[in-house]
Order: sequence, then C-alpha cells, then structure tokens
Amino acid sequence: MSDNPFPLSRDDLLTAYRTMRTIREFEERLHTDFARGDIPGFVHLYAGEEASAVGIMAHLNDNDRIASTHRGHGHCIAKGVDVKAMMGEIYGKSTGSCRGKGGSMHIADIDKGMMGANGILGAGAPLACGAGLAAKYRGDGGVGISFVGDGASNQGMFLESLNLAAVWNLPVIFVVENNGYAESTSVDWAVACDSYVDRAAGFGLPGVTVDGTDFFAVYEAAGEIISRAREGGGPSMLECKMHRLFGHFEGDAQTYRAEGEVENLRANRDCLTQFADRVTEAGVITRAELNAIDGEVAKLIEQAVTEAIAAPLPTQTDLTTDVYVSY
Amino acid sequence: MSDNPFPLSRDDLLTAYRTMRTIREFEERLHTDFARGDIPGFVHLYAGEEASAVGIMAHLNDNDRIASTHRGHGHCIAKGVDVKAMMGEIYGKSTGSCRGKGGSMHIADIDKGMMGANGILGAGAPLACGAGLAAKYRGDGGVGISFVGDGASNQGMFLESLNLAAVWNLPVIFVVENNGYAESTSVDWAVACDSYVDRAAGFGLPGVTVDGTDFFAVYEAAGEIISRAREGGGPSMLECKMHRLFGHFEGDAQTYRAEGEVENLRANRDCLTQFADRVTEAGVITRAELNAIDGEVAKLIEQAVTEAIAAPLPTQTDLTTDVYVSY
Amino acid sequence: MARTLSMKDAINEALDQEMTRDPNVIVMGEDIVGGTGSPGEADAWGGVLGVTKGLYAKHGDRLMDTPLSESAYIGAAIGAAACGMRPVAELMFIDFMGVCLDEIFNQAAKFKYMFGGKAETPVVIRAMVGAGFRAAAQHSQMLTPVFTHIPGLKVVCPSNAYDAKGLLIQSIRDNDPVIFCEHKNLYASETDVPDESYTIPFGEANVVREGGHCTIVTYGAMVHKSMEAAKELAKDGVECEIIDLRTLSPIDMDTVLESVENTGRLVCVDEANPRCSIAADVSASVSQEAFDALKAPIQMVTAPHTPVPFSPALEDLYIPSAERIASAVRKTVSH
Amino acid sequence: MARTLSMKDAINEALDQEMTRDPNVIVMGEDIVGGTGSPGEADAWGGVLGVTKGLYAKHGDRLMDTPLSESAYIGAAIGAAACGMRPVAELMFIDFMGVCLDEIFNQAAKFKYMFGGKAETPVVIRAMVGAGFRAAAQHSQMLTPVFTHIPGLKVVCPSNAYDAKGLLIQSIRDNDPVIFCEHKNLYASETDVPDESYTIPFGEANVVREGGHCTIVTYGAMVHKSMEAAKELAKDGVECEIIDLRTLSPIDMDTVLESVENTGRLVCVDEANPRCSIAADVSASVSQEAFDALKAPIQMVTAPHTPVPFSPALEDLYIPSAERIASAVRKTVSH
Ligand SMILES: Cc1ncc(C[n+]2csc(CCOP(=O)(O)OP(=O)(O)O)c2C)c(N)n1
Ligand SMILES: Cc1ncc(C[n+]2csc(CCOP(=O)(O)OP(=O)(O)O)c2C)c(N)n1
Ligand SMILES: [Mg+2]
Ligand SMILES: [Mg+2]
Repeated sequence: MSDNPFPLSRDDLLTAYRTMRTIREFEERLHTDFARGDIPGFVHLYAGEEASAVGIMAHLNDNDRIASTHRGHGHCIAKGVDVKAMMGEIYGKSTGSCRGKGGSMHIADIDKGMMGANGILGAGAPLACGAGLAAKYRGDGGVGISFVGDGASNQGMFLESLNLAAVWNLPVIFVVENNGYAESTSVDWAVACDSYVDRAAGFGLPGVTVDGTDFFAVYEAAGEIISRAREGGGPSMLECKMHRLFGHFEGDAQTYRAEGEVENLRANRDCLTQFADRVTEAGVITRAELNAIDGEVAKLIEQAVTEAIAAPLPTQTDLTTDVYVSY
Repeated sequence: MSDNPFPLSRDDLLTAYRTMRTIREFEERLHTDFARGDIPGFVHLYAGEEASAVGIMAHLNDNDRIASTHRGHGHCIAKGVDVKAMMGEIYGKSTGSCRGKGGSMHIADIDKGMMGANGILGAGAPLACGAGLAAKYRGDGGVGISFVGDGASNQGMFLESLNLAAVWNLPVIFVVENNGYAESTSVDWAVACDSYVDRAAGFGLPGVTVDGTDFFAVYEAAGEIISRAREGGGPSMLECKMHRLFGHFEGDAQTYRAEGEVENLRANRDCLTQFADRVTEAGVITRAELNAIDGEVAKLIEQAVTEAIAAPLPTQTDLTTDVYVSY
Repeated sequence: MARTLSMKDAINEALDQEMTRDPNVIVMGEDIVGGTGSPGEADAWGGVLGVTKGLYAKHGDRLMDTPLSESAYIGAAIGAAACGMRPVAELMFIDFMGVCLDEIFNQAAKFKYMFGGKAETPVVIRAMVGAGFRAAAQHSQMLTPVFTHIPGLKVVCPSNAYDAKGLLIQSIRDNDPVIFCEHKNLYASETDVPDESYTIPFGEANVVREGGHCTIVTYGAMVHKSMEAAKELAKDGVECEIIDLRTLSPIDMDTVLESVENTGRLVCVDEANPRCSIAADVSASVSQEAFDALKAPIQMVTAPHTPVPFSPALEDLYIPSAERIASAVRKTVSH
Repeated sequence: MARTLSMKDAINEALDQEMTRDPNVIVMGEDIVGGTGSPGEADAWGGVLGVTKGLYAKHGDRLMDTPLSESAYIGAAIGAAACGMRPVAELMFIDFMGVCLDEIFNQAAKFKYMFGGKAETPVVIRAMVGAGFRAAAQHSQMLTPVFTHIPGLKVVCPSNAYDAKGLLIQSIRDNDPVIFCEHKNLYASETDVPDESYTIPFGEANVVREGGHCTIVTYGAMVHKSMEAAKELAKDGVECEIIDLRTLSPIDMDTVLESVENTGRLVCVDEANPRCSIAADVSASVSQEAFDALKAPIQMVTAPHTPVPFSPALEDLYIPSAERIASAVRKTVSH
C-alpha cells in the first residue's frame, strides 16, 4: 500500500465509504420496494447526495446535533441512527425508530444527536440554533447543524435563523444541499442570488461553496467551519452543490429534467464512484476491500428489510401513547 | 428669488414642506394629547422621519400602493389620507378613517393606495409584492412600496418577500426605515450585516443607503429606483438612515438612549430644519412662506383635534358590521 | 351536460372556467405549473398531485410557480386581492399554515373590519386537508377548526366532485377571503358534474340522506364514512339523516336544527382533533338552540387528541370509522 | 409568607425563583432585557410591559434579547428544550403566533409523538392575551382555542397573581410544551402570594365561588366578570358556582361535571371568538356527559364573531360583560 495522501486514516476512509454505500443501498432498496407498493406515504430519496451527509458527519459526535429535512435518510444513517430501526419505521412497524408513528419524514434519535427529519421546509434551522444555543450555554463544545435544500433556503424560518445565529454568535452551521431542484422547480430561477456566499454575507455569515459530490471537498470545508464554530468563531454557511439520482419523491416522473440528465449524472457525477476512484487510484484502498464492504452492506439492508417485513404492526394502545410526558 | 437648484419646482417644494410639517404637527399634538390621557391604545410617532415618507411619496400617485408599519401616520399623511379622518380614528370616533375600528396601527385608505398601517412586523412586505404583482399584471405602471423598520427587517415575511420580488421581477421597492432602534434594541446588534446593501445583494436586489433626514437625498434615490421599477427593471431596496424624536411608543422612558441623544438630534438632525435651511439658504423659498405654512398646518391640526373630540363614538350596531362583504 | 368527473378534475375545471371568465383570476403556488427554470418539460407537474395540470397550456403566465416562501406568496395573493385581483393561491398542505398564518388571519381576515369596511380581499386559499394518505403528522391534519374560529375567513370543505366545482367557483367569485379545503383522499372520488359553470352558495348544507331516527352532521371525507355507517344501521331499521355542512364558516345551523327538531338525536362527526372542533361547535349550538328537542346526549365522533400517526395500522385507527359512527348512533338511539 | 403582589410581579417572581433553582432555565424574547447594543441603560425595558424587569440584574446573560424573528428564536427555544434546556420564550402578544406557529404546532407539539416517545420538549411560551387595552385587532386576541385544539400542547391561562405564580412554576418544571397565556388586563390585579416557591398542578380547576343554582365555567379575565355577575345575581337570590379552569389543556372536566350534576345549569363564558371556542368545547362535553342532569340549555357568552375593534366604545361592547353573563344565567335559570 502506498502513502495515504488523504486527511483521513485508512480506517476512517473505509468507514466513510461504508456509510455512503449504506445510504445508497438503503435508498436503492426503498426505490424498488416503493415501486412494488410495499411502502406507504411520501418517500424522498437521498441517493447521489451521500458525500454531503458523510463528509460533514465525519466531524461530529453524539453531542453534536443535526436538524434534517424531508430528505433525511442519509443524514440519519451518517449520524449513526440504527439502519434496521429506520427500515422498520419506513415500513410502519412497531420496531421502527419512532414505533411506526413518524415514518420516513420524521425519523429522529435524540441520543445520537439526530433531532429529526422534518416535513416542514426550513423548520430545522431554528431547532439547530437551539442546539447551538444549548451547547454554547453549557460550554460543551457541541455544534448544531441545519440541513436545508436549495428550495427551502427561501423559507422565512431559515432566513431568520441566519440572522439569529449571527447575532447570538452560535456554533451553528447552515448546510445548503443544493441539488438544483425544489420539486420540479430550478434553483436558478427560484433563488435570487448569484451564490449562497452572497446570501450568507447578507446576514454577516462567512459562506463557502463546494462540490457536494466530492467527499473530500465537503470533508475539508466542513472541518474548518465546524472547528471554528466549536472554538467560538460563530456560524457559517456551507453550500454543497450536488444532484439527486431519483425523483423529488417516489412516483415523480421527472419530466422537468433534461433528456439523459440522470443517466449522465450516474455516469459522471456519482459521489460514490468518485470516492472509490480516488481512494483506489491513490493506492490506499483496494477495489476488493470496497467490494467486500458492498457485499456486507447489501446483506445488512436485505436483513433490515426482512426484519421490517416480519415485524409487528403497532396497535390500538399505541395510538394514544406518547402525546405528552404526562397529561 | 434666485434660480431653483432643486429637482422639484417651488410649488412642489412648498407642498413637500407642508406635508412634512403636517406630519410633525400631527405627531407633536398626539404626543401632548396622549400624555394628557386623551388617546387610547398604542401610539408610535413618526416625528423625525418625515423626509423618508415625503421624499418617497412625492414620486407616487393614487395608483401606486404602499404597505406601511405600526409607525404609519407619516406614510398615511404623505400618501394623501385625510388628516381629520386620521385624527378621528386615533380618537376612536365613528368619523375616523376606519370608523373607529382600526386605530393608530390600522389606518388605511385603499383609494389613496394606502394599504394599511400594520401591527405585525414585516407583514406589509408580501402585501406590497401583491400590489406590485397586480400592477405588473395589468401593465398600469404602478409600483408597490413596502416600508419596514430596521428591526422588522429580520422578519421572515420580509426576507421571503425580497426573494419573491426578485424572482417574479416585481415593481416593488423595499424601504428600510432605519432609525437605529427596534423598541429598545440597537440595530447594530440586531441586524447581522455590514449594510443593507449587502442584505439586498443576498437576494439579488440592488440596494442603496441614504441619509433619511435629507429630503433631497431620499427624493433622488427613490426617484431613480421607482422609475426603474415602473419600467420593468424590477425591485430594489432603499435604506433611509434616520432617527425618531420620541420614544418607541408613547409612554417609553427611553432610558436605553444615550444622555442628550434626543436633544442632539433635535438640534442637529431634524429633517424639517434641514429642509427649511436648504430651501431658504438657496433663496428659493422664504422663511416667511414657511412660517405661513406652519401657521396653516397648526390650525388644521387644531381643527382636526377639535372635530375629533366633538365627533360621535361608534355604537353597538357598528360592532358587528363589516366583518364580511356578505355572510 | 353532466359527465362523471373526479373531484380533482372538477377542481381543475372550476379553475379553468373561472380563469376564462374573469381576467382578474390568477393562480399561484409551489409547482402548480412545475418545471419553471428547469431544462425539461414546462407544465411538468401541475401541482404535487396534478390538480392544476394542463391549465398552463391554456392560461399561460396567469398560473405562477412560486419560490418556497408561503408567507411571501400567500401574502402577495392577499395584497393583489386588496388591489382588485382575484388570486387563487395554493397552500399545498394545510399543515403548512404555520409558516404563513399571519397573512391569512391577521391580514386578509381583518382588513375589512379594521379598515372600517374600506377593503375587500377576494382571495381563495386552496389547501389539501385530511388523513389517510400515510403522510404522517405534518401532512395529514384537518385544522378546519382553526380557520373556522377566525372571524373574517370563510371556510369551505367539499365532500364530492359536484360540490367541489360549484363551491370553488363560488369561492372565486366571493368577495371575502376563503379557505378552500380539499380532502386529498377524495381527489379520485367521482360524481356527475355538469360541464357548464355553476355555483353553490355558502352557508347551505346538503341533506345527503334523509332519515327520522338520528341526525348526523359532518363534512368532507366523513360524509362517506357516515353514509357507510347509515347503510349498516338501516339494516337494523335505524334511519339516519346525514347533513353535509359543505361550508363551515358560514355554517348552516338552520338545516341542522330543523333536522334535530325532527329526529331528536344528533351525532357530530369530525375528522379533526376533538378539542374546540367543528363537532364541538355544532354540538354546543344545537344543545343551546334545540335543547328541548334533544332526546339523548349528542355524541361526538372525532379523531383522538393525538397527532396523525404514520403507520397505516395506526392511521386507520386514528380516522373515525363507519363502525365508530354507527356505534355512536346506536348509543344515542338507545338512550 | 404571603404578601400582596400584582400578577405581573408574581410572574416575575416565578421566573426569578425557577432561574435560581435550575440552571437549565433560560429566558428569551424581544426586549425582555432591553437596551441590548444601545448606548443607554442595560435592562432598560424588562419586556414591553415590564414583566421581566430586574431579572437581568440577577441572572445576567441567562436572559436574552432577540432580534425580531419569532420563528427563529421560538424555534431555538424549542430546539434547546429538545437538548435538555428549559427555555421560557416570550411571544410578546399571542396575536403574533401567525409568524411562528409552525415551530409551536408542527415541531414542539408533535416531537414526542412523531418520534415514538423519544423526545421531551420542556419549553414554555409566554404570551399576552386578551382585549381591553385598546390595542386593536392584532394585539388583543385570546386565541386560546387554537392552541387548545392542538394535541401535544398544554395551555394555561391564570386569572390571578397567586395562580399565575404557581402555574408558571409548574409550566417551567413540566416536561411538555406549555403555552402560558397572560391576560394583559390582569397584570395589575393583586392577590396574596406566598414568597416561597409553589406549584399548581395542571388539569385542576378552581371553584372560586360556590352556589347551587347555576354553574359558570370560565378562565382568565372572565373569572372576574363572572364574579361581578354572580354578585349581582346573588342580590336576586341566584347563587352561581364559578369554576376557573386555569388550564385549558388538560382540562378538568370532572370538576365541571360534578358541579353541573349539582346545579343542572351551565353558562360557559369565554373572551375568545365564539366558533370552535373553549365555551363551545366545554358545552359540548357537558351536554354529552351530563345530559340527564341538565335542566336548561347551556348558554354561551363569548366575544362576537368579529375582530377586536379599537375604539374603547366598541371594545367595551366586544368584551363579554357582567351584564351579559348575568342575563345568560337568568335565561338558563328561568328555563
Ligand atoms: C413549508 C413547506 N412548504 C412546502 C413543502 C412541500 N415540499 C416538500 S419538499 C419540497 C421541495 C424542497 O426542495 P429543496 O429544499 O430544494 O429540497 P430537496 O427536495 O431538493 O432536497 C416542497 C415544496 C413543505 N414540506 N413544507
Ligand atoms: C411580528 C411582530 N413581532 C413583534 C412586534 C412588537 N413590536 C412592535 S414595533 C416593534 C419594534 C419595531 O422596530 P423597527 O422595525 O425598527 O421599527 P421602529 O419601531 O423603529 O419604527 C416590535 C418588536 C410586532 N408588532 N409584530
Ligand atoms: Mg433541492
Ligand atoms: Mg427601528
């Protein structure tokens, strides 16, 4: 093996790859199962955007909190939420992360610092400010991360949060996952600024844009702004330019996309392929090692689905529990 | 009389002065009457900020619409709302602009293009976008103006509107009346950007900052961006830096201000004094002419108060009318 | 001429006909055209469930996609309405009211009154309501009681395609702000719908079934559950009169009271949560106005006091069922 | 030891004592300290009506002024609560709910349920409610029914200084999100208040007057109007039992039902607008649960279905008066 030119150890690289692959496999499987009619509700797949979640979460621990979006599976997996519990949840089973009450759009695991996927655009940003506030108040060095889509970046709750985080000097990072579309609408039309760096500047925040399909670019940029936040340097914005490989939600015919757009992205802009090429070409990791991980991950997801299908449904008594701590 | 170096005719200058003086006299009188206990509710005085309302409104006609704020008397008067009806309203009488149902914070006169003072911060911005949209749709050359305070410029509704106006290319002007405080809180602390020009740029809007106590600076800047909007050139932001000469609302002890701050402002930064000095020193208008106007205005306001006091109160039948057009 | 149309198509047709009739009608919302600025097809979506599909081809830029900024564009619709337009703004899911409620309840709803009568705000806000889509807690609420509580708003919730068309046309022509609630689980349900334009006046409930033993007052998707229950009950000789309120504000209490005077028994069925609900509202009015006619306690059948659960197993328990309605009727009839 | 305190001072004391007791308690809101960044006095305001005045001197940066961004800071309070803090956030006037409701009703209220029990959100949102201040349509609403409708929220509305202190301390210690409604017209009203810390449990109504002829159920400022009415009625030998609900969610229906079983008559008094109100909610529950005990129709006394008017002449007519309450009691008693 040759020298490691990357800012992560071989082990950490393998872990990052495994996490990205787990997300991809999870999503591909949901895509298939949804098409078969096995999965109820609205499902938004993160496939294609893995480098963002994993590149950022590589810098976080359970004490750091993230507030996610409707497209939250990748954030959950990268933040360490149990994959089988997630699958159970999406299948609506009592073994799910939320005992079947939340579903795809509401997976949370507070112990892991995952404050919830969210069905409401922009709603996570104030919550992440709250996480940052708690961390700052306690002086525990924790950070809050708000993920937001390009479309949701036009939401008042998000915009207000930029100002609040700056005014209170909170350890909060606003990650704009710019995948070019909000549902069917183009970011070029819907977001009136030349770059998110300008929008950040409008709220006194440093902003940086990276290629969100490049794990290493995300990793380095996130590392810098996260340490700055930990050290009291305040909030920042990070724009990750990326692509989604499926429709807005499952069932989307995607006629708003260009002819051949997705095929082209799969061939040339797939963050997993790019990562694999980089680490193998550098001679740090072998294809065989990656293939082995692929196999293990495939097995894990297969198992997760099998167990989810076999798991019991929630029942009448579950309907009215957990509305309040006490009432 | 010497040559007129100003971009307004002598008549227009006299009108502008009269309007500014009317606002000032109206507010000074309310200040006195409130202190005497004659006026109910929350009253926010515009005194000191007259150059903004009048400098902007000089470019508008009844077909142009403005959406105002809680500090709306100046906007109303400058937009042509009847001063006596306003006084009646503030006194809670059935002769008031809103028949006593609205009060100081809700004066409106749709026919004059005055879409309402507003008790909710930031709420006027979307309404002004709607006015701009209607004008654009009809191609009537009208514009919508949203007034907002420095504090309210952190409201989600306002921030969203900046983006919407840019994306839809609406003939809308966002006027930030930056008087340095939101209630007791300083703009320097609460608004996280170096300048409103940056905040505007974060939404793809041209922004310009002027001395809002200088009628001519406001007039010129507003003229330019309003014509641009009329011609399809889209929205802009105009920041007017100014001062309020009274408290946030009547009853405010203003201990958050510096010792001697208000006295200093009255002596050195009063837009009315500045205007009077400019036009008399240029030899375009005489002190005597201004004094005559002052006398007429004083009489008008005196009359308005007398009539308001004499006017009848609304009664039981008024309580339930005008909730709906039909129900 | 009447054909069979789904509620979705009936709504589409109402929009189409009103846009054709009145140039002041414009339609806006997130992806209601779809594909704006994108490289592929224009008119790619026609709304998240395709309700506005095809209208762009006919009416062009009078349908406007918006950025994801509900306060701004719903507020803009309200502002444009105050300037004489008749905008129909889509708030995709009513659950999103929390990000734009001020413009609706403090602005549109109050303009006329606050301004002493000197304003009209003929705006329609369309939104999907209701559970059954496995869309979970933030995409499945009714929230009709919240809007009904607010003076100055009108609240409409059709139960079928025919009513949806007539009520939407009425909403667009109406001069007050209207919250038009479309139950997403009814989009596919079909009735005969005339192809010409027609209106259904507000405040006129529809007696969808006659019966002398018990009155059921309801609206939206619960009309169908109530009909199911009534069918079952009829087998045992219990005949229900079912009243579809159609509009919740204004509300047609006359029809309700008349029926209760006759049956002496009332079951209020509401898919909303129970506290301060439409069910409670109707029950309270009836027990005040028709006290002496009542032979038994009014029963309320509502969702439980919980958010809407995701799992189909739970959601099916959450939504009031024909069985629960039938057993409430049995309880009141046997009192 | 008890002294006489105003409700305003009682609230201030509750905040002070809880901040002293528990370092996780932080307080935030617009100008709740006042003067941040300004050249003059720090602690210049203590809130728009001075309720938090003086706390900054004792607790320093644990009180935080905010920019005028309710969604952001109320959402931040909710997020911090989910991370183990106990924030008390002030939404100055409840009328401002429209700019931040999502964080309250779709986030805080639903976390526990949506996340399968795996979250606690011990946040308190304090807000001024009610009319009588001549503050007009956007600064005078009750809106208690809106929050009561939402599962996952607790809703508190004290009628006096003693209750305000005990209920606020309970709210801060409570592990669910609480909407704490302070009637601005009661701030100056005084009662005896113990100087030590104490709590009043939720869901326990207070029988503030006993009487056998008619039950009046109410809360907030209407408790006092009802007492006035009862005094007048007593002159004619009509004795009212007055129940101050104190918390609207949870609601103590047991106490209400027990009283109605005894009196057979009920008047529900609510300063909120009538449709889907607390009055309607209580009335509906009672007529379902205590049907056989009722000797007369339940009467509801509420504000009219209108926004709150500005003119004192109109606002005084808008607010339910002792006379209207008394005449409702007379109506039910004479049935
Ligand atoms: C407040 C709100 N408005 C609208 C929606 C409906 N909606 C869900 S996802 C979505 C598009 C989001 O686009 P973006 O933020 O770019 O995220 P992406 O889906 O691309 O990841 C919309 C409009 C919502 N969930 N919440
Ligand atoms: C949504 C909302 N939040 C808070 C308030 C209370 N409030 C009224 S005026 C004001 C300060 C406004 O400051 P600014 O926008 O700078 O305007 P100014 O008063 O200085 O003219 C506040 C906080 C409100 N009316 N609406
Ligand atoms: Mg996107
Ligand atoms: Mg200001």
